[in-house]
Amino acid sequence: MSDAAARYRAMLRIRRFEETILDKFPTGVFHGTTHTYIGQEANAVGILDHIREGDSVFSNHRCHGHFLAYGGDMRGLFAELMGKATGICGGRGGSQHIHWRRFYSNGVLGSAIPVATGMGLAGRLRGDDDIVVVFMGDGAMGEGVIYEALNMAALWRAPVLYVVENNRIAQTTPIALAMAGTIPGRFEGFGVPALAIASSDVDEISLAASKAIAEVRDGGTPQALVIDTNRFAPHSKGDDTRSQEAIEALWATSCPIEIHASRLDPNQREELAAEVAEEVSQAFAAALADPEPDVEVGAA
Amino acid sequence: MSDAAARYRAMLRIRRFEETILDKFPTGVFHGTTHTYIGQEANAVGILDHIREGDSVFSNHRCHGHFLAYGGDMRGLFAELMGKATGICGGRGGSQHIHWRRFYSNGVLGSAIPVATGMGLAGRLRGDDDIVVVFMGDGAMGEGVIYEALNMAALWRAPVLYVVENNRIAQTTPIALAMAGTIPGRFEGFGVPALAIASSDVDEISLAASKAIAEVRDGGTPQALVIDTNRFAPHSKGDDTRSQEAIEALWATSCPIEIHASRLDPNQREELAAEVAEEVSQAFAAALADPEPDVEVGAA
Amino acid sequence: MSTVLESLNAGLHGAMEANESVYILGEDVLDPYGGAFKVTRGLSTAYPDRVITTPVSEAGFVGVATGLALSGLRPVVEIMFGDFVTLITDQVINGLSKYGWMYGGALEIPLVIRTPMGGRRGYGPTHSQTLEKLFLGVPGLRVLAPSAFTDPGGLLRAAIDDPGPVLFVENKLQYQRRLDDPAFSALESRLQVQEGYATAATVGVAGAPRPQLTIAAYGDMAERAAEAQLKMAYELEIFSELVVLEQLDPLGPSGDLPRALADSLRQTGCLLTVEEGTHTHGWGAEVVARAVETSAQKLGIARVAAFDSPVPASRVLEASVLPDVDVIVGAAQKLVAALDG
Amino acid sequence: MSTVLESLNAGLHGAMEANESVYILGEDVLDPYGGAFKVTRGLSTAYPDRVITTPVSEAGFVGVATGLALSGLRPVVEIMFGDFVTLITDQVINGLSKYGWMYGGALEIPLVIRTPMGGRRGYGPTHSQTLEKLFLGVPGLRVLAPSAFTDPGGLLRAAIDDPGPVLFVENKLQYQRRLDDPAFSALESRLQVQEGYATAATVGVAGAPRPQLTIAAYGDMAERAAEAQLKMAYELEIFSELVVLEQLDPLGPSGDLPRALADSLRQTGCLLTVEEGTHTHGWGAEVVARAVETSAQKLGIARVAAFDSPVPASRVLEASVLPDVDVIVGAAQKLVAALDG
Ligand SMILES: Cc1ncc(C[n+]2csc(CCOP(=O)(O)OP(=O)(O)O)c2C)c(N)n1
Ligand SMILES: Cc1ncc(C[n+]2csc(CCOP(=O)(O)OP(=O)(O)O)c2C)c(N)n1
Ligand SMILES: [Mg+2]
Ligand SMILES: [Mg+2]
Repeated sequence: MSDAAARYRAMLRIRRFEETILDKFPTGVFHGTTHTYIGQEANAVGILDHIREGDSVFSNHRCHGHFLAYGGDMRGLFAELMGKATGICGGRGGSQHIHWRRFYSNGVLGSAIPVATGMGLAGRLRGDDDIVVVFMGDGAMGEGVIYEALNMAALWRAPVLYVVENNRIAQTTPIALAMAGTIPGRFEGFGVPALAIASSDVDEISLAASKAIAEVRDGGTPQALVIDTNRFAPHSKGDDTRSQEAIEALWATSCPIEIHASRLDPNQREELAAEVAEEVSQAFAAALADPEPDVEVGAA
Repeated sequence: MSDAAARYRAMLRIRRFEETILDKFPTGVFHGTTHTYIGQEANAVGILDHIREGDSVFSNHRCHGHFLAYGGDMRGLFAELMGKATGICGGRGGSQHIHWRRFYSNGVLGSAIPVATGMGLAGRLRGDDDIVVVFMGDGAMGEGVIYEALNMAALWRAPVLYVVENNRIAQTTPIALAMAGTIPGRFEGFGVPALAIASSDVDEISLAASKAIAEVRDGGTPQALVIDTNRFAPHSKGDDTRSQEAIEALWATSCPIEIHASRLDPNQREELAAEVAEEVSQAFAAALADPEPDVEVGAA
Repeated sequence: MSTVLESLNAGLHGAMEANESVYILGEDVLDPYGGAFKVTRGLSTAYPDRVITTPVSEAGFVGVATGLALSGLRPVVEIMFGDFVTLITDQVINGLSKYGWMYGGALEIPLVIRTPMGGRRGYGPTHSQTLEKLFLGVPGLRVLAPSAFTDPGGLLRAAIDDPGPVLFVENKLQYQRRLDDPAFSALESRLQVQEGYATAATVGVAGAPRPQLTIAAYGDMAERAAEAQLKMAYELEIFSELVVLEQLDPLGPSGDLPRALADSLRQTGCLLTVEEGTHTHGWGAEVVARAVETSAQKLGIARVAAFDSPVPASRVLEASVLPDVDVIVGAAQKLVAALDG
Repeated sequence: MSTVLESLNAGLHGAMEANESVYILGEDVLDPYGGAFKVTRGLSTAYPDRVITTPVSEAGFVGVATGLALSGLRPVVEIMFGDFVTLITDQVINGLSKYGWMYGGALEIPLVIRTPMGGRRGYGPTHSQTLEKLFLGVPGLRVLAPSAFTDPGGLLRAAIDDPGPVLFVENKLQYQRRLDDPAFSALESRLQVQEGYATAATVGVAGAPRPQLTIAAYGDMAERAAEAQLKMAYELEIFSELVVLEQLDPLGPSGDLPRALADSLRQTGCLLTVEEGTHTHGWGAEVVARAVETSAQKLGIARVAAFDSPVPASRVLEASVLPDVDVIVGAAQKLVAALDG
């Protein structure tokens, strides 16, 4: 498959997965909560393109897209959200706390940033050139522990790429009410170079990420990549306080899938769409049929 | 008294107080710990010159100098360090946890910064033009909660002057091992303008502080003042890992009292020295004679 | 005013109306959202200058609120999920609970920290915990939990009037509890002062025989304990007295049990503590220790709590870890049987 | 190797020599200083690449260490004063103690957090606390305390080999305790496994009559309890068995007491718990609760702990708040008298 097609497919897989979650939530098949990645797909796909086998990824509450772009199993993620035995964490973690191979996420904002930094440092101490990519939102940047981690990352040259997905909103709070200064300025104040781009184009993001990741890997030093992006869906489900028009305006100008679509011919798009739709519905059905976990496990 | 004489006297009071502490510690009259301000006197004196009745001051573990410059009672501080009933906190706080009027200190690095920020904010909410001055060291700047506070200070325009006394060492750790980036850059990343000066001259510091405090008060916005300064004495007592020469070099070039001395005539200096020596020894003797606290108080 | 949520919300409205010094701080507390669980709904519309939405900086804004309180204002802080009290531990333990005392004893810190604890919503290991036990036994801090058996909004208003700091522990599922739940119409309850301004409710099935068992509980688990109480009375003929405590800590003066609990225990000689947090080193441990320290007789003792495990997300796993009505009934049965046998 | 400090230091040296994956992180841990209390002395000289001095960022470097542990290294972190564990609560409770479990159960987090608790040095309210009770009952975390009655360095090495996270609670005054203190030559002690690799020591006065009282203690208070034990035996003819536990939590499998403690209690029927932290919701509460839950007989019960107050700086005030040998003796006397009477 061409790069363009692969990226299209990767973004579409995330989009359809998340739509399925929102669509099926009211039926009660999922337990708990969810935070969908709709609108931000280009970030995960553009960035995680460039990681290798030994690299690690640490994600946050909005982790489904990162997980799928990392190569994570869709059925296992559906099953995790359903609390099934076959869920990637056996139903223990749920939507926000997932792990597979070298992919991790945690639901406490900010608290994974030092952990990811330590994972990066471990590589340098062992002398390999594995790196870590860690995702955070603009809202999470209120947490002080992030700055403790950045300081250590710069001091100890931890090969970590800090990705800020700046959708300029945290739950319901617009960035203007929650963030003073600038995001790149915050990284630079702690000696971590930061590159900021405003784009929902997966190719642009991939290019920026490729450069940043190469620098992190070769230089063995931390970097930040700040991406202005857009959250199209509610924070979780049905909790959007933004106006319908505001959201529509985002869709109109910055849907990563729309932006990328023109690079594929319509037939191929349709083929991919059908293939992805099939994959998602099979994964959903398979997860749904999976068994509930054995209760002893939880109680132990 | 002329300004010059008053500043000389204020610095000398701190110097002699701290020397007395170090001198008498081995005799067992003090219980606990101490962190002396020797070498940094010009900061407290130069800055606290400009505060007014309604203003508040929040200090850290190295608080004796700040307290005396604030106008705090010397005998009460001696008594506090001796754990006497007449100590400013009745012996409860000891060297690091002191309070009198609108002066406070806490021994947990960084944790007072949001509290001081809230005190500043309270003034703005009430509509007065009182400000808060809060002191911290370069080492404390490792603590994340400081950055949480700076963000809120800038967002909510809290009239707070953040003073960093950058002596480039934290306990035994040189700044190069503990701080990446730059101190002003850290403040600016959170939207707090920062002025950096390298001086042990009380007049220079006073000038810078006067400007910064006026801006904080008039603009009702936070600012930072970063002062390159020097710790002459051990971190606490007898725990200096720096070489004798390195310390002597600091004394030779940057003793705030020596620097300021030339502005006074020798006779006046001698007079002031005698007066201060007398005050310190009387305060010490009085505190020593003070009663131990009533035990019921502690056990309650 | 029929749910715990409405009562708490009304309490906040009342407090803000009554006292201009009351400020609200927290994440996403502004209308139309009104807070993740809607406890602050309407406040920012009614008092736009006194409701401050914060960055995601729990330690920072609790510290800022401490500064407000030291300056004579009365901040009420919301921590969006109780799980995040882990982030404010230093501000609470080395800060706001100590400032009054360590600076000589004259300062007041009128600060309330509200937060919802609890699971059963599938939110997973970092959004479902019951963590107030972290803050039980912190000198200088009062820990309260509202109950549908008393007056949630009234307790919150009293906490706001308290000159000292209060951790006010809510529960996610409790919010929808009705204050006049018809399911509890067969229960009658006697109120008495527990300590300070907190209330203890002694709840029993109206007209039931003398109780054999005292159940001590708080918050949402008190409602579950009441359900268990009814079930036991009607289905198993086990009669109990439920003592609902609004104040988790201090329990009572210098090592004592709350009087309502001591009185009940003297009658029954048998104590079951009930809480949603994990078993080991939970609230029940201190209640049990005080009970045996202050009782002349040998008491029957058991504790109901969550398994010593994180809270899993999966519905079946979560249910297997958290204590529900049947677990309470089972524990009570076992306890009573052991005493009879 | 005669003091607790030397034993711990030797344990670290041994662990670093034996395993290249062991790293040390903490504030001011480099030589010549070697850490505020010198536990890490010599390590940075011997292993310059594996001792990392950190910024003053307790939460941050505990998080970093968690990342190292998740990556297969074995970090040992020092928190300079135990009072600052308040800053790492989130990393411990919502992070390192959960990662193994919540990600499905297969991950290992071999991480040790060492820190000195305790007062009696006049350091005041934020540098004198005994705060491990915050972390008792945290699922997934083991809490250990070395004792001069067992093998401090050996315990630390075993903790470093543990595949899971450990909070290792030291005590400032304990560091100078001698492992072979001649003051204790009249005591004899039996060691047995408590749980996992932790040891319980049952200590008694050699040749004394059958004990009337079981004392449960750990860390530095165990040494004070032993002094009390001698004093009681010689001056008051009160004979006791002191059970020193290295593992504070989990105490024993699923609600049980450690066997050494259960065995002793079966003999004496009388339990005194001793700890330096504040009374309410202390370690003793859980020990007492388990003791009464698992005993058929009515037990004599009392707890010795600090007053429920911050730790004041003043020598006389501090002494009035913290429990010492005489407080232990007094409590034991009262307890035994109540049982006799
Ligand atoms: C420590 C902490 N505080 C609060 C929350 C509740 N919360 C979950 S997501 C969120 C907003 C996050 O915003 P941002 O970081 O910008 O990410 P986005 O949701 O926009 O992707 C909040 C406040 C949390 N999970 N953790
Ligand atoms: C949270 C916390 N961590 C560690 C310490 C121990 N400690 C006390 S002072 C100090 C160094 C502080 O350095 P700096 O902030 O530069 O102030 P200075 O001593 O140089 O004035 C340390 C590590 C503390 N008091 N609080
Ligand atoms: Mg966002
Ligand atoms: Mg310094």
